[in-house]
Amino acid sequence: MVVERNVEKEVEVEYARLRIPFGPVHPALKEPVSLRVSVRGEEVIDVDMVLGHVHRGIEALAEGRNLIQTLYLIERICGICSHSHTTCFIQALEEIGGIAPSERALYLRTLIFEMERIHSHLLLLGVMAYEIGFDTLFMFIWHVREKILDLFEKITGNRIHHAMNTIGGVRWNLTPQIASEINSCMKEMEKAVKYVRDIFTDGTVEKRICGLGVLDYSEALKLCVVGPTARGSGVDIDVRRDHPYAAYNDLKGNFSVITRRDGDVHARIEVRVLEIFESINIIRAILEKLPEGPIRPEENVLRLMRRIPEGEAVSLVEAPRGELFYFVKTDGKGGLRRLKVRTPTFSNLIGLKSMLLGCEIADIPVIVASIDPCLSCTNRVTIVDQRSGESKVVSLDALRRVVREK
Amino acid sequence: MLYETLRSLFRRPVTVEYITKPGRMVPVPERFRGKLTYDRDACIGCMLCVRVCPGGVITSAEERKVAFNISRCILCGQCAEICPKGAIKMSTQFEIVTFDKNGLIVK
Amino acid sequence: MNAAIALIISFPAVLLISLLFEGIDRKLHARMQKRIGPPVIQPFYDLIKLFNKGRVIPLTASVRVFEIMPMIAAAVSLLGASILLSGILFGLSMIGDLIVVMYLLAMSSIALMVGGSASGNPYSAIGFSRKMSMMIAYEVPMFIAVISVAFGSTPSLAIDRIIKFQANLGLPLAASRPSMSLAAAAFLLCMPAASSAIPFDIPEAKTEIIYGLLVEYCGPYLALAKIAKAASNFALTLLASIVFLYIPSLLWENAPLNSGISLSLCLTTALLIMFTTMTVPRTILARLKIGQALKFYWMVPLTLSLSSIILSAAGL
Amino acid sequence: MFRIVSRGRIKSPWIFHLNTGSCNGCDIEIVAAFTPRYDLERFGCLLVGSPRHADVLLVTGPVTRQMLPRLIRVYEQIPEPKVVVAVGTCASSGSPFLGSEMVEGPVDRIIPVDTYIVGCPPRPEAIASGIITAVMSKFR
Ligand code: SF4
Ligand code: SF4
Ligand code: SF4
Ligand code: SF4
Ligand code: SF4
Ligand code: SF4
Ligand code: SF4
Ligand code: SF4
Repeated sequence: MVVERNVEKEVEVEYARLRIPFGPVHPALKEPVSLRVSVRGEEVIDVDMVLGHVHRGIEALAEGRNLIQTLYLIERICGICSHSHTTCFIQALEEIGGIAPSERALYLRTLIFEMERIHSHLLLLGVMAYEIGFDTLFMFIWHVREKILDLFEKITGNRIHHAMNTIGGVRWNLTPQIASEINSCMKEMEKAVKYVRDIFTDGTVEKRICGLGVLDYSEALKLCVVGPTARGSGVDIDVRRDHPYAAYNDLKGNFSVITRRDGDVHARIEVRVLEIFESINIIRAILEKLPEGPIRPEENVLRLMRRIPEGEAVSLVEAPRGELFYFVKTDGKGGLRRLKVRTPTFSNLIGLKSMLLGCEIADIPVIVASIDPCLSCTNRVTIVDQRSGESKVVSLDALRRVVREK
Repeated sequence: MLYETLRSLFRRPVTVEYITKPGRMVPVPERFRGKLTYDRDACIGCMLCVRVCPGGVITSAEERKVAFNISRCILCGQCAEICPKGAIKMSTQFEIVTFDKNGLIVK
Repeated sequence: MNAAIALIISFPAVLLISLLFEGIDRKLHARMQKRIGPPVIQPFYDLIKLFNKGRVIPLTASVRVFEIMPMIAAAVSLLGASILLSGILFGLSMIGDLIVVMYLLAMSSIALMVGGSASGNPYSAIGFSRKMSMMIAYEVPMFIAVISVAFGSTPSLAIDRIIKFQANLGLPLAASRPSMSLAAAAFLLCMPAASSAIPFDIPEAKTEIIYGLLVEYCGPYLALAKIAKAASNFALTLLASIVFLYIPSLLWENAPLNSGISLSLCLTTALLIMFTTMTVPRTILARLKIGQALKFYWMVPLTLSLSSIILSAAGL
Repeated sequence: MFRIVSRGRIKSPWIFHLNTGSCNGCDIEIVAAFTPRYDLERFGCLLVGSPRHADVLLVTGPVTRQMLPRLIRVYEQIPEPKVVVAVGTCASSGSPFLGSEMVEGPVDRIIPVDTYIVGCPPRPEAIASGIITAVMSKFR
């Protein structure tokens, strides 16, 4: 690890066995994770993982703020699937408060959701291309992705944090003009993604990703991985189909769940590429079926917030990386008593070790990227003391002493 | 890939020459949530915005008005939405670059 | 013309041209990715900046080796390139200078390897072992290809003889006979690896081992390493262009040896060679794994160069 | 002579990006700033993987307790002269994570920051102009 000045401790050359710290600051990963990889020659023989580098204590922070503030706070759990987080949270609130959003609002939520899936999958494909040293493909894919970001900006006013959801509905409406723009963008997108698919199945690229990081079906079931990582191993789960939320009940006929049996990096990539096509189908169906009506309740959010009684609810959505779970407990005074988030990457990271064992150094970043580890949401539960290696969970009380103005 | 790349060699690059050519930028849509503007005269001091702001940006100031510390603003637009008088607006200015954070306090 | 003076004159010229080449390479690369890319003189800016940056020497490094090796690398590869350039400019030549140039270029890589591994960084260690295997894989076919040239056409490894031979023949060497075409093909196939650009940038792979050997170098040392690399890339392309593809020979019979026109033609060819053997592969291909790369080099270029040497020994 | 040096510095800011607990939004936008549409490389910027090669440190995130020592170490490893740019609201002021026990930031509490780019996340264009202004003012 470059950044480490006390590398001496980390590098023990014993029997031609070299420990390389991989991260937390490593160019292949945009986020801090720290894997300690032991290698013999080019082969990986052991992997150790240390999380917690971006722990910001959001769950505890949320418990000291009111619901609206929390809404924007949890959006910032993650910059890739921000909409998944807010949707999941808002769904729980709406369940507790008995507030039913209008049909149109649900459809718009779903629209952003699927656009977010496209953007997130494209992002991963680009990162993947970058990991295997294919800069041009990375540039190409990220350029395609800009089109989706433009649409986000047009609809919601920001490229990343859409701030789309509000209690009982959504904040931004869709004008016919934007709808037609989405339509034409989807056409281009389909063409571009087909092209990307072709490249991922040709010569040098395939060589780098086939048969790597295999996670077979039984292992995947055992480790409870979720999302495309699970579907790449043949586990047929998808919250959108199994527990429909938002408008997915109506849209059931418009998409299918993609699974692949191989369980290698290539299968996971393929699942994601094909899911983009499914998302495009869903978006088209949404634009066709979009009902008229209000997008949010008349009352302002503060009043709505106060109407939410004490109660608790759980909520599930299918974020781009898999199942996202929220447990929300309100205090009836517009605040939160407890918030618990379980994010997909957390589930998927567990599968990482069995994927990595036996691969080459060159494959580490590729395999790590293939589960799409965005760790902003994952570094949550424990704080690991690097030096002593022990992990401790910070007491709730300590975290409750939240001083707003620091 | 070869064909595509060679072709782009002779095409105009897609780069938007922001900074190097004045006035060029990726178009900013009208809903864009940029640096907010505050109309001090319209404000009635109801403090609704203070209560919804997730970033602790807004503090009450003298004469029942409010002050904004933009360096804390996460540009969510919630304050503009809640304000009964429309005193807060999100402008389309996206480039908030500064050497001095105190310069970003809007009253 | 005195050899030493000729070399000294061509030193700055080599530096200038090789940096320009690198700039052009980066520009073309960017344009192929639909970007504008950095200005062509960007490498100069980089160097100026790097030479004026502070230096940090890692605690784990053996300081002497770490400091001296980049200088040796830069000097040696600049020297190699200047021998070639002054060969064209002044008709300067010595016995077997083709081998000398090749040797110098290999030296410069080795110097960087040694210096990098002296940093004590684990990534550099991996870079070292990777670079080692890569070098064996591409240097062997390259040397064989060059030797096959000596076997076949003129019984010499002197650059001016080879040029004269091509000029008299009226054909570039690569087109003169089958054995030479094979040698040229082998040589050109080895170029991407020698320039260690994608798909063969395995020893430096940014996303895997963070530039490997160069990871601990900073400021002036990095600048020297960059010069070494730019100069050796330039030398290789120039070598390929004058030994295998001496274009002026096509245009005139008994083409003039050391005129400005033939020099500029050679440089243009070198640029084209760089574009096809370095820029294009690095734009359209993904990085290979070390095993795949080695397999490729042991299979294709080695076979090509070996068959070329057999053919040329048979007089074809 | 001095002018040439400063011109070289201005024209070739190599960037090291450090995530100190951000939400990914800014990190993605930084990477996006290097893609064809914004193409930071036309200013000579390169995203380098080792702080030793860098001139500009882009910090995102509110500096979590875990990343605090690393931030300092990375900062110390960048050879002089260097520029620090705080990208995003949470790097500039810590908001909206201020108040958490785990957050030590904002960045300017720990290392000197030359330029703040506010926005959540800022557009890639804003990031570009932030880097350029920082470099222009510091290396002039
Ligand atoms: S734990 Fe410390 S030494 Fe190990 S990889 Fe992480 S930063 Fe480096
Ligand atoms: S932390 Fe909670 S969700 Fe995760 S495995 Fe344990 S009990 Fe299950
Ligand atoms: S899995 Fe977590 S970090 Fe990744 S995009 Fe979703 S919320 Fe963000
Ligand atoms: S661990 Fe999760 S909940 Fe805690 S701060 Fe990080 S993202 Fe937020
Ligand atoms: S200690 Fe527990 S409650 Fe607090 S942030 Fe961590 S996981 Fe959440
Ligand atoms: S836009 Fe959001 S963060 Fe900014 S002042 Fe308004 S409510 Fe606060
Ligand atoms: S909500 Fe509007 S009127 Fe009320 S205090 Fe804020 S700015 Fe003034
Ligand atoms: S400024 Fe906003 S978008 Fe950027 S890292 Fe912080 S929370 Fe995320």
